[in-house]
Amino acid sequence: MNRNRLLLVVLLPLLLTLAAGLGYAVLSLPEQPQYLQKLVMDNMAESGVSHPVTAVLLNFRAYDTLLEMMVLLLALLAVWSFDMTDPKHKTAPNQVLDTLTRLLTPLLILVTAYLLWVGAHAPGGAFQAGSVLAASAVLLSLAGWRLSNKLTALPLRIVLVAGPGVFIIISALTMLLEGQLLKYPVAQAGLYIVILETFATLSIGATLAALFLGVRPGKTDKDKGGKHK
Amino acid sequence: MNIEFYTTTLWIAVIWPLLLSIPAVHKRLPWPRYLAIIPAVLLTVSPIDASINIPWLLYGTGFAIDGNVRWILGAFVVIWLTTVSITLPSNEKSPFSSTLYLLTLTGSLGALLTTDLVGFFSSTTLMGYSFYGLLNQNADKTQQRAARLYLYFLITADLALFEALLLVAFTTQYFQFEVARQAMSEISSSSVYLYMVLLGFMLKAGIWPFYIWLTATFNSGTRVIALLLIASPITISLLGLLRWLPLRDDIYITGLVMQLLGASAILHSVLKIFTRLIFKQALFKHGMVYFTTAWLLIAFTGLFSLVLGTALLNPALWQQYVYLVYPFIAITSITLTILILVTGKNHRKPESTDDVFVLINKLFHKLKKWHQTTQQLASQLQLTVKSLWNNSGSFVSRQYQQVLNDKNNKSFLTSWKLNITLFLILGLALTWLAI
Amino acid sequence: MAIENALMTFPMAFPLVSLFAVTLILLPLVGVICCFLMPRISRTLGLFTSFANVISVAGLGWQILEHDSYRHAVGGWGAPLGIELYADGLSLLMLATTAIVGLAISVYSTAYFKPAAGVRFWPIWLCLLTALNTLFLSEDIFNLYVTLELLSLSAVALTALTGSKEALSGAMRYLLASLLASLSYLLGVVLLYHSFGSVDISILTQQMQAPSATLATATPAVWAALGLMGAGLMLKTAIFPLHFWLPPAHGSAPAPVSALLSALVIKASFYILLRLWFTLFEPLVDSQAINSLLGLLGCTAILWGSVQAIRQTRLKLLIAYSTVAQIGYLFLIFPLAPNMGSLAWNGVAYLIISHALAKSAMFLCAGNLLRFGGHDRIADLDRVVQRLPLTAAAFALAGVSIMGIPPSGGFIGKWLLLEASMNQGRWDLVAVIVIGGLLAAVYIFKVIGYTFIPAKVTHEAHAVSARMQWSALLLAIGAVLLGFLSLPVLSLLNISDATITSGVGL
Amino acid sequence: MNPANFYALVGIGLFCIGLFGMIINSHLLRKILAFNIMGSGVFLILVALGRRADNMPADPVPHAMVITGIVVAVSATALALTLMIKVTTITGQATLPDEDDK
Repeated sequence: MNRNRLLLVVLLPLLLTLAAGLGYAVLSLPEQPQYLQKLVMDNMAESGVSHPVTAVLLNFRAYDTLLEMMVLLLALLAVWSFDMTDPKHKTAPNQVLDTLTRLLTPLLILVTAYLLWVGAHAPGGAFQAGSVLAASAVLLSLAGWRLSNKLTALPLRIVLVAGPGVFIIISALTMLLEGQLLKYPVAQAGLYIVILETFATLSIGATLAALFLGVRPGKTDKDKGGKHK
Repeated sequence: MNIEFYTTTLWIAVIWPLLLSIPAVHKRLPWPRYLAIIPAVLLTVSPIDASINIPWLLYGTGFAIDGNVRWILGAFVVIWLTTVSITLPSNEKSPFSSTLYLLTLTGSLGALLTTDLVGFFSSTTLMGYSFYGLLNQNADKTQQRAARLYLYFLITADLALFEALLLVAFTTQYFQFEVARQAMSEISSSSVYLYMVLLGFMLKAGIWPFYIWLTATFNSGTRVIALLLIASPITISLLGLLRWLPLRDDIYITGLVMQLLGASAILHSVLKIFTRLIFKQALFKHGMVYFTTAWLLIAFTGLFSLVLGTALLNPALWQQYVYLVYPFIAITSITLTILILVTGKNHRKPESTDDVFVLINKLFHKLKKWHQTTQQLASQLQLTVKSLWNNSGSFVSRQYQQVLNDKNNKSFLTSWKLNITLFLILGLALTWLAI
Repeated sequence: MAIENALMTFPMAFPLVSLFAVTLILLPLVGVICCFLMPRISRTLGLFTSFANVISVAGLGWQILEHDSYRHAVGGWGAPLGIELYADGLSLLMLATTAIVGLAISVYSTAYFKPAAGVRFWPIWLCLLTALNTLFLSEDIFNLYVTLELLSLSAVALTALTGSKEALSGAMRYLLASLLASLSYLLGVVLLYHSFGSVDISILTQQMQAPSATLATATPAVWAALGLMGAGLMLKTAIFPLHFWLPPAHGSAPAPVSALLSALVIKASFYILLRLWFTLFEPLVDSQAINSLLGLLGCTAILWGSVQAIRQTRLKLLIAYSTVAQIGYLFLIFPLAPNMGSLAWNGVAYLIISHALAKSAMFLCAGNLLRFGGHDRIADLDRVVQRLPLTAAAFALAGVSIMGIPPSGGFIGKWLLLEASMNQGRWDLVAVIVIGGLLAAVYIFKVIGYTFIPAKVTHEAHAVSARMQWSALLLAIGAVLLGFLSLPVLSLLNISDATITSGVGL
Repeated sequence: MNPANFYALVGIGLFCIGLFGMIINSHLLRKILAFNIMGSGVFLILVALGRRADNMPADPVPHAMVITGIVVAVSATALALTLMIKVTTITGQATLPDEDDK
């Protein structure tokens, strides 16, 4: 009791100071600097897409996105390196759940495709689409679906690295063609971005679902990954 | 032969033994210890003075050889060749010894040939620590103790010399011997530098009041160790004194003290030798002369400090006759070498080592006892503090109790809560200070 | 030049230097993907990648020496809109250290890890390499955040690799601390972005140093950003009192991983701190108080870390605490740099490199001893000098550099720092540096002493492969040889873009 | 007060609450949740301040940054949760060794 009281006595003022300081800092921020925003708008025509967030994400600051895809892959590598064992509780095939997933999965895939497509000119894009895809995969695995053993080794891995892999290939390609990392030719910028987004969606969906499961599929030959492509 | 050849030989003489000291290299070569000395021998027999600057090495060091250095180098080569010839059979005994041996050689040659303070300091350190390693090779208990004694002296000496080096760096940008000495003798606060240099090299050379490691090492080691002792630590340190010491007019008290030390050293060693002559009848049996050689060595370094004291008293006279010191060192060390070679052949280790060890052991036990007492006191104090804290019963008391009860060697600083609070405080402090 | 001309005959639309810089980023990425797809040959792939990485750094260094500091606008957009890569002398030194230490550790790991563990090690290590390369090349504070996360997550994953109790809780502590630090750093980035509308270091620096009439520089948001980013980076660098996560993580990770963490990972966040402190935040940190606070932390770290190292009974923990102490030396740049620019800079840069080499050598030696005797209790080292001479020699040589005995890299670094503090009359710093060296001598000789003495309890000895011994020895020799090459190395530091570095003489 | 500043202040509140939670909770799951709350706070500030002036369109750059940040945070959370499960199975408790008191 004493200990917590003392912690509160010391900690709360500190945190309040922090909050007050940060609040003061935020409130006294200068007027919003506009020129970067203007730059984005000015260069939209050359970006290949019409939605500014997608343009920033996959063209102006695409390098960040490449690294971020690597972070995702790294998280999966790390989780797999822990060598988790499956909790072994088999989901009993529940009739309602089963029917629901059968109905929902095609719908979710449709939503994924829509989000991917809409990203070019409205809110949406690879990450949103990928998360929905992952959600459907998680749902499937909860309902007891499993990926066939043939697909757990190389095919699954190829899907998982498709996003970063294509990103790297395009980086190398742009470097060779244009002399600058990730500088798309203006005419084909839209095409490049669509390719990137499509593969990224696949990989993100697969990676998130695999992270949810936590166990390396194909570790033993029985009970792994509810993956769905 | 042309001058380029000699300048090249100059730096090869230092680099070559360093290269050979790599185990993979010297294991594949025949007679590596002879090979390592060859460039040095070439330098000794050639009559040409040469010098080379290596600006990218350390602080822009350089190597040079002239008539004075050649004297020392000559003595050096003789002693090293002797040690090689008497150690060859045991070459394969330990994989490490060749490396350490060659590193000691590199350090000594580097110190001998270099032209600046940093180079000299670096080389002597290399030499010192490799020599410590050599002392530890296949060492028994007494030898290990002697080696440890040497190490303590070495570290203290290096610290003193490092201080001196810092002072030079503080005073001037240049580290060449002449320039640095000139600069150091001109500034007013050079006496600290003088004392540091004197202390450092007196420790390293085992000059009189600091001779205990010398006798210990000498008596517990083999002939090779004794010979190397003369060649490396002692000769090089005497050379260091010649090169580092600033000469000024107003330091005559130091000069007097040095003379006094030198005189006492000679007196002490003469007394020691005489008591042995008188009380130990078996002088020529069991290599008793060998043990007295150590005292001859001390007498020799004492003589040197006598001379040095004179130099401090009268710099002008010293400048006139300084060239004589080099042959003096060279000839004396060769004489001592021959003496050791002849008398040490069938010497046995004495049953009881030097009385120094008794003294040190006593000291050690006293320290131990003192330590125990303080520990008891501390634990009592801890108990008192603990009971006090227990009574007060607050959070702080428990925090401190944790520290005091620290059984798992875990510091209270590993506590997550405390640390993140510290993190918060640090962030706030940075912001506040930036304002 | 001949090679350059020959290469130029090939129709390339970009200078050679871009090729090397981009290779540094893409090469380890390709390595990660390949290791993931082909786990069976991951060892070969990893070794090949670290070797190719050395060659790319050499190429980049060659080009930078010939031309000048280098900028690359990713995506062709340029600074405010896109991300810029930037390489100068300091980043080149960091990249080169990473490449060399990384290669040695790769060679070591080929022998250290059994195939099953190796499959897990190699892709994550290549991720770490990617993170380090991209971090040292980046000029964009948000991009730095992403690289920092890549770095910390791979470091945590590597720490937990053994799966032992200590390693897992060490990794957990490390992960939480570094996530906290990352968020703190990110909030700083947010405040800076909304103050100036850019995340590019050089643009931010220009705005900070030459405020336009409408824009006041030292707004509360910038102070807050300084506090948040500074504290976050210090937590990642593990400066005293925030070092609590370091010893358990570094002490329980597999030997090559500990070497990576101590030699490279903590240097990366320190590098960012250095960059930000002396470019962007320079107008703010001119005040003496903040710099002396950091200097004080540095001094305390030196003393506390050394004393803790002396108290340890396990070798790996001793080395880990020695890292805590050595980080303290790096922080002495803050009180020294503002007045005695280049000396302190050179000293700290030198310490970073030589500590990277020496400390990785030490951890690799600890790994060898652990493999050899099955334990790392210092008191039971049991005559390893005779039985494992190469490792003992490597440890001693690395110790020479850590103690700062001449002629070694550590000596040059400490010497330059000493000179800088003497010229400023900071005798307190001089005393701390000298005492720190003395304490270092105590803990190094504590280990070396036991290597000569037979242990009371003997352990069964296991064979240690030659590759493991030699990679440790070569790193240690490198740390010592560094002492002979001060001028060429220091001349590298002078390459920089004058527009972004101000009067500190970077 | 315009909405942007209000949301930003809420973000700061979340950041501080998360920090508080990270300090006082010893259960690892709670620590990880606290980290996520902190992260949400930072992202909220980042996005909210992107449209401080009412008459301007929102700045797209912070939005892109937030997406990147979220993906990074999700990866870190996944890693942290798995590590926590691993720690719990091996040590038998879901706290760090220094915090098992009480």
